[in-house]
Formats: sequence, C-alpha cells, structure tokens
Amino acid sequence: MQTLNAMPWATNFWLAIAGLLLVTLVAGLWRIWRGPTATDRMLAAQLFGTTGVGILLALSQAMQQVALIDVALVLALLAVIAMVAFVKRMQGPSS
Amino acid sequence: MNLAFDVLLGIALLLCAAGVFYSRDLFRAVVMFIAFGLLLALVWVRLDAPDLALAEAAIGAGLTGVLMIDAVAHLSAKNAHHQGAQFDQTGARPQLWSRILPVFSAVIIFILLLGAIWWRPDAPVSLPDLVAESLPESGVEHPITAVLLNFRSYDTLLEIAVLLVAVVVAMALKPDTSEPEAGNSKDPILHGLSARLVPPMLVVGVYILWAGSYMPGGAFQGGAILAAALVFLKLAGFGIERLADSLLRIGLALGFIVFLTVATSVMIGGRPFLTYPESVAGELIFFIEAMLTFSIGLILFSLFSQAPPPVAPTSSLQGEQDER
Amino acid sequence: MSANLWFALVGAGLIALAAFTFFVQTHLLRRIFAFNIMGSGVFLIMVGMAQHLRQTDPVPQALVLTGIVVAVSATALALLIFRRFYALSAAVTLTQDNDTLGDSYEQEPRQ
Amino acid sequence: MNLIPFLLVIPLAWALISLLLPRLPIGPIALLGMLVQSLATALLWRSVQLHGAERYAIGDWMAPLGITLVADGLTVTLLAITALIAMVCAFYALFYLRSHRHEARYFWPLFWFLLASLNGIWLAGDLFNLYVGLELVTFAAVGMVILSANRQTLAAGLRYLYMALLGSIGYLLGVALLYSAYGTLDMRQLAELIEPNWTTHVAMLSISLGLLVKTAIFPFHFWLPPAHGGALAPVSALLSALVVKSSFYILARLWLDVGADVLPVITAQGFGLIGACAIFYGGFKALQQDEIKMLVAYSTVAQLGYLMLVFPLAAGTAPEHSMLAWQGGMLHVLAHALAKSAMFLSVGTLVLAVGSKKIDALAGISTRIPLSLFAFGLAGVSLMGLPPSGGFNAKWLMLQSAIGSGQWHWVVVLSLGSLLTATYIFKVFRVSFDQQAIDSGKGLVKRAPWGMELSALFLAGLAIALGFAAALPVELLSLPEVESSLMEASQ
Repeated sequence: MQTLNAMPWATNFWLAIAGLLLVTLVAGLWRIWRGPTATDRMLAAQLFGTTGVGILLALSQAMQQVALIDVALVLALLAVIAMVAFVKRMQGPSS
Repeated sequence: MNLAFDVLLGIALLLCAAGVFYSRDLFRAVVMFIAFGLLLALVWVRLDAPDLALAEAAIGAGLTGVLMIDAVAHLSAKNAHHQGAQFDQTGARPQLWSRILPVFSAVIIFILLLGAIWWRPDAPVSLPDLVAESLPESGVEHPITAVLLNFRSYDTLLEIAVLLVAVVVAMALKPDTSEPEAGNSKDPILHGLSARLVPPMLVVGVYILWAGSYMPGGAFQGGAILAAALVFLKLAGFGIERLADSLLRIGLALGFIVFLTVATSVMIGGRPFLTYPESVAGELIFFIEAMLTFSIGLILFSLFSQAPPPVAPTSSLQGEQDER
Repeated sequence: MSANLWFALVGAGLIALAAFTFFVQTHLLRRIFAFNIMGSGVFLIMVGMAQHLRQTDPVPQALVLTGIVVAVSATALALLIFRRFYALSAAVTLTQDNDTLGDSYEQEPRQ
Repeated sequence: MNLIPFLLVIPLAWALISLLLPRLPIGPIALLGMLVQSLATALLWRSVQLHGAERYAIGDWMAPLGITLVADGLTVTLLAITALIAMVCAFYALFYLRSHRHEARYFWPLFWFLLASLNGIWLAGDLFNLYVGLELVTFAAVGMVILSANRQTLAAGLRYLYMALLGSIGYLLGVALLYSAYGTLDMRQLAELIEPNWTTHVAMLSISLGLLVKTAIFPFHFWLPPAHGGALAPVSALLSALVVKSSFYILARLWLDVGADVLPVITAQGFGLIGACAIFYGGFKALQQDEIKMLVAYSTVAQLGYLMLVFPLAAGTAPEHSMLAWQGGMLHVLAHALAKSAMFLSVGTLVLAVGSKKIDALAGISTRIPLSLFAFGLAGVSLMGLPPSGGFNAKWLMLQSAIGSGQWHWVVVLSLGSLLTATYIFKVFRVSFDQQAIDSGKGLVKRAPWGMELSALFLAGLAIALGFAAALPVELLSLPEVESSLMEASQ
C-alpha cells in the first residue's frame, strides 16, 4: 500500500485538524435535529458532506493512506445527489 | 489523540442512530440517516477498511439516502391525496408492559453482546496469514479483491444472483400500465450540473474499478458510483430508464452471465468450479469485475427507477377507501 | 482498549438501539431504518472484533462488503414493496386486518 | 467429472434463460431443465451411496481460505427431494399459471433462483456462504409470494420479508462472533475447534433465534400463514415443503453436527418446548380457520414443531436414541415436504374448481372432484402419522427414541399432536362429504386440468410410499457418522 511521508508531529497535527472538523460535524448534527425546516436539515447534511471530505483528507495525512483521498473524491461527487433528490422530490411540482 | 478522535466519532455515530430512531418527523430521520452513513464511512476509515469506507460513502451516504428521500416524498405526496390517511402515526398509546419489554430486551441484547465482545477467546486460526500467503497466486495484489473474486468468489457469484433476484422482483411489482412521471421537465440548472458532474462520476467509477486490483476499490464500489451517476441522470430528467426492455435485461444480467460462464467453462480444462487458470487469473478477474461493475450499476439504478413515481395514479384506491 | 474493540462496542450499542426501535415502532419505513442500522452494527462487530489484537483482516472486510451490497438491495426491495403496498392500502403499518387474510378476502386477479 | 457444481449451474443457467428469453415457451423448457437437474441429482445420489460423502473445494482453495461444498447422505437426500418436489410443482404450474398470465412471466426466473439457492444451502459447508444462500432464498421466496401484487399478498410479503431480514441479521451476528472467536468460517473446522464459552453461547443464541424466525417456529410463526396461505398454489407448495426446511436444516446442522458438544441439555429441552407449543398452537389455529389454504398453512406451523423435538431427543442422549431421533426428524422433513406440497397442490386445484377459498364452499364436492380430495386425504394420512406412510415412520422413530431415552413427556406431545392433526383434517372431510349438499346438487365445479390433479396425487402417493421405502433415505441419513470417519481419515 502506498504511503505518504510524514513527520511524527504531523500525524498529531492532522489528527487534531480532523478532530476539530469532527466537532463541527457534531454541531451540524444538532442543526439537523433542530431544523426547523426541511431545507435547513438538508443544508446541514450537505455541510456534513463537505466536512466529511475535509476529515477524510486530514485523516489520509494522519494515517498516511492514499486510498482515503479516493474516498474523499467519491464522497465529494456523490453527496450532491441527495440534494438533487431532495430538490426534485420534496420541492418539486408535486408539493 | 487517536483514542479521543475515535471515542468522539463513536459517540457521534450512536447519537446519529438515536436521531434516526427518535425523530417524529420522517424527513428528519432520513437526513439523520444520511449523516449516519457518512459517519459510518469515517468509522470504516478508522478501522483500516478504506474499501468499506468507499462502499459506504457511495451506497450509505449516496444511494440509500436518495432511495429514502424518494420514499418519504412518495409518502407525503400520496398523503395529500389521502385525506385522513394515517401518516406517521404509531397507533394508540402502548401499555406499560409493552414499553418495558422492549427496553428490557434491548438491554439484555446489549449485555450479551458486551460479554461476547469482552470475553472473546483468541482465534486459533488466522485467515489473514493464509490470505497473505496465497495472494501471489490469486492474480491480484489487493487482498480484499482477492478474497472477493478468487478465494471466496462463490459468495460473490451468489451475491450477484441476490441482486438480480431483487431486480426481478422489482420488475414483477411494476404496474402493467406505467405512466410517464409527472413534471419531469428538464431543469436548466440540473441539466448544466449533470453535464459537469456526470462525466467525472463515470471516470471516477471506472478508476475505482481499475484501482481495485492493487488498492482499495473494485467492482462493488465502482458499480455503486455508476449507479449514482445514473440516478443523477434520471433525477435531472434524462429518460434513460426508457431503454428497450430486452436490452436492459441483458445489461442487468451481463455481469452474472459472464461470471457464471467463466466459472463453468474453466471446468472444461478439468479444473474445479471457479478456478481461474493461474496465468490469466488477473486478466480474468479484471474482465469479470468490469462486467460486474456495469451490471451492478445498472441493477442498483434499476432498483431505484422501478419505484412507482411519487404521484401514483389513484385509480386502484377508490375501492380501498370505500372499504374503510 | 483498541479502536477496533471500541467500534465493536459501538456496534453492539447500535444493535441494541435498533432492536429496541424494531420492537416499539410499527411504521414500516422506520423499521427499514432499524434494519439498516442494525446491519451496520453487525458489520462493525464483524470487522472490529476480528481485527482486535490481530492485523488488518481482509476476510471480514470482504464479507462486510458483500453484506453491504446485500443490505442495500434488501433496503431497495423492502422500499419497493412498501411503496406498492402503500399505494394500494394507504397504510404505513401492517395492522391486524392484514394479519390474517380475513373474512373479506377474495382473490383479486390483476388485469 | 464432479457433479456437485452442476447442481448450482443448471438452475442458475435456467434462471437466466427464463429471465432473458421470455418469448420462449419457458414453462416446458423449465420442465426439461428439471429433468436434467433430476438426472444430475440422481447421479450424485448414486455416487454418494457408493463412495460415501464428497467434499468439493470451489476454486481449488482449501477449506479455511476457500469455500467447501459438502455432499453427504443428508445432503443428497434433500437434493433429491428438492428436485422431485420442484419438478412436480413445475409440472403443476404449467397448468395453473394459464390463468395467471402476468405472474407466469416472473414465476419461472424466481422459481429457478429459489431452486439454486436451496441446492446451495443443502450443499454449503461454510457459514458465510449459508448467509448469502439464505438471503437468496428469502428474496426469491418473497418475490414469489408477492407475484400477484394485491393488497393482501403485499402485506404478507412485507411481513415475511421483514421477519426474514431480521432473522438474517441474527444469523450474521452469530457468524461474526464465531469468526472472531475461532477465525474460521468452515463448518467442519469449526466443529473441531468449538468450545463452550460466553462468545460461543451468545453466537449460537443469536444464530438460533435468527433461524427460528426464518423457520417460523412458534412464537415467531405469525408471518408464515398469510404468506403461505396467500401465495399461488405451486408457490405455497414450494415454500411450505422446502423453504422453511432450509433454515431448519442449517439449525440442525449447526447444533447437532458442529456444536453438539456445546449444546446444553436445557437449550435442547427449550427447543423441544417451543416445538410442543408450535404443535398445539398451530393445530388449534388450523382448526379455527375457515379458509382452506390458511388451514393448511397453520398445519405447517404445527408440523414444523415436530422438527424441534429432534433437539431434546438427539442431544445428550445415548448414541442409538440420538441416531433414531436424527433419522426420525430428517424423515419427517421428507415426509412433511411430500405431504404438504401434495396438500397445497390439491387445495389449489380445489380452490380453482369451486372458485372460493372457504372451507364451507367445499360442501359436497367429494363426488365432483374426487381425485384431488383423495390426494388431500392421502397427504393427511401422512401428516397425522397413520401407518403406512412416511409420516408414520418418522413419528415412529421419534417415539422410539423418546421411549428409549425415557423422555415420556415428548411421547405425550407426539401422540396428542397426531390427534389434533386428525381433527383438522377431518374437518375438511366432514364438509366435503356432506350428504345433504351432495343430494341438493351443491358443489357444482369447474373441471380442473388433469395435470394438476395428477401432480397432487403423485406427491401424496409418494408420501405414503415413503412409509414402505423409508429404509432407503434412513440408511443414507446415518451419514453424519461417515462424515466424522472421513474427518479422522483425513487427519
């Protein structure tokens, strides 16, 4: 498996970044819970996707795994689909 | 540092699951569910399982989320037609014992599992060593692909059969008179977005498939991405599901046909079922995987697109309402 | 405690939560959520426990990959049947009058 | 050339043909496929009879790494009964599906996938492979239940799907725990390694609960009657005869083959207790039904209870009693499969003929459609356990085992159960032989196609004939012993 070269201190640095992002993610969780409208919730979920990409990239540095960049790529591409489904189905001509 | 991150992640995951379960509003549950899929993908990363993270990112956070949104939209759209239909109603107030019994059994389940995890014996057999040992003969470098398509390829064959059966059932469920989906006009924004987004999706799908032979990736993850791209196209108003029925059937079954044919035809050379000749194992596996990716993508998409449109014809409803 | 074991415990928690939900909720869609999350808990236990004290184990990871694909098709199938059922009955739960075929049951041939 | 993989390849290939080429006459083609399949099964049966159990390493990868298929005496017996019943059901379906055009299109692919998955389960020697097989069975079976897609069958199918999925998760959880504890998924290797400890017990508990749900053993039976009672007649026959047996088969294999040393006597007695509850509850519910198909479906709930009696009789008793119980239980699987499929097929004909599912509607039909009623009666004889029939032999072996090991309470359960069965079978006969109705000219019926009547009669005849030919399968069934002697030889 390919690895990235990193200093020992860098591992902790990137992990701290990932942790920080995770904390913001938990804050986003609260927004999903509170709402109040469906659109708020959906936007929070989108923020989730973006933050998730950030965490994955930080983790790929911390854990020195190139494959995680692929995961981030897939997440970045696919997170939008839920939004499109939301726009088309919940806010579409039927409602 | 590591532990703090994992603990936070685990707690967030549990909170998210609780959020799914205790949301009175169904849509909130769905959004929580999408978030759950994303957190789970992160957990797989922490468990050193990037393959699963890929699959979860594509399936859990992507496809399943869309399926759920679609279903909830279906419920609310139909709800407008059914005056007084029970929507998200969990019935009368339950008795006290029917409150206590589930709590009790859930606690029991948790304690039993806790014990099972805590006092687990050390495994006398180590499959990872065996996998590592046989990896050079498998034709691929990535151990998970080797397990899925060589060592335990029979599981995978049956699994594709499972997917195919799901599609057959979906086809059987489809009403005979399918009506065109209402309001499926092309949205200019979506149209532009899909023109920019779908090509990279397809490229990434193929890349993930190709990467599978030496690093995390493979047919399932690639197929899920392909399916997502197709779903996107359908949402954007491209009528790709209106392919010729027979063509679609062949596409759905192609991966399975190729897999089964290869699995059986190696027996002509006197080898057991599903034994790839070692010299061409890598090429055969890649060929099968490519076909599987195509079929899995089509199957997952098909499971999405066979769903009745949100505004279903209400002709069959008349009799039902009279009954009540 | 290693990360693997911790996530296996989280998996156990998910299973218990989902089982509770399955017992108290009759809404068919919510039960689909419960299945998915319960399945995820099982997957976490499968990978987490196998990798605890051992190296990364590709076998359970491959099994879980199979499991995820089976789970998504099960979800899709359950949703399809549920939606068809909903279209015909406008019910989101399986109630007692669907339980037995009942006195009024006559075969409805489809057109 | 080894035949084992062909038992999977043939149904899968035919499934593809009937899925991709719907314009061909897929019904007759299916019958042809069943002939090929039966031939392959017969050859495998013969080979196992001559040379003993066979093991087959798929992909040439040896057991803990790869997946092994096992064909021992029990396996080939179940393969044979599957091929036999499936062939008759296919023949029956040719006539039956004429009035169900839409269903016919998807019946055949699902039929073949179901057959492939059943064969896969009988042959499997790997825990995770069994999981995939179970899911395949579930999807195909649920698909067949909801073929008619009306409100009742959809509700039944949903209930079935949900319970089956719950069962699968329970099973998978157990497999995950066993893998983490022993590092292997191969059942034979696991049999050598397994030892009683907390993890093993929780794993086996989880697996057992999952499989009990899937087998519809009381108190998890409630999904079965609507699903089996509401489906098309050939589907009901396949589901009641074979599908519920597949999960029981795994349960029996796991406890009695793999985990015999870790099965506490209290668990075995507990299994027997819920079996007894199933016998009585199913029997009483069958008696209360006023729809003929629901009566037969509840009868399945009751008959499945007998299977659970195998555990207390076979675990922790002397080897000869244990063997008797094991043989009796497996013979009951065969006898019930034949009798119940015959019953569902004949009931399907009766319902088609009188145009109603009510038992009352059968009043006075004994003179109009005697052949199907006769088939129903023969099947009933076997279910009640009257001699000479397969059901009698099965219950006789179990009684002997119970008496021999001094477990008198199971003797009582076995006898009372037969009495209860007789009561609900005779309920149908009382109505159909109603002299008043015959005289008043009630019970005018449509002609039933000859093939349908004949298929039911054939299976019912076999259920009786099993009473005379019981030695043939019983001899093969004693092969868990051969399995273990092979094991020693290979070490």
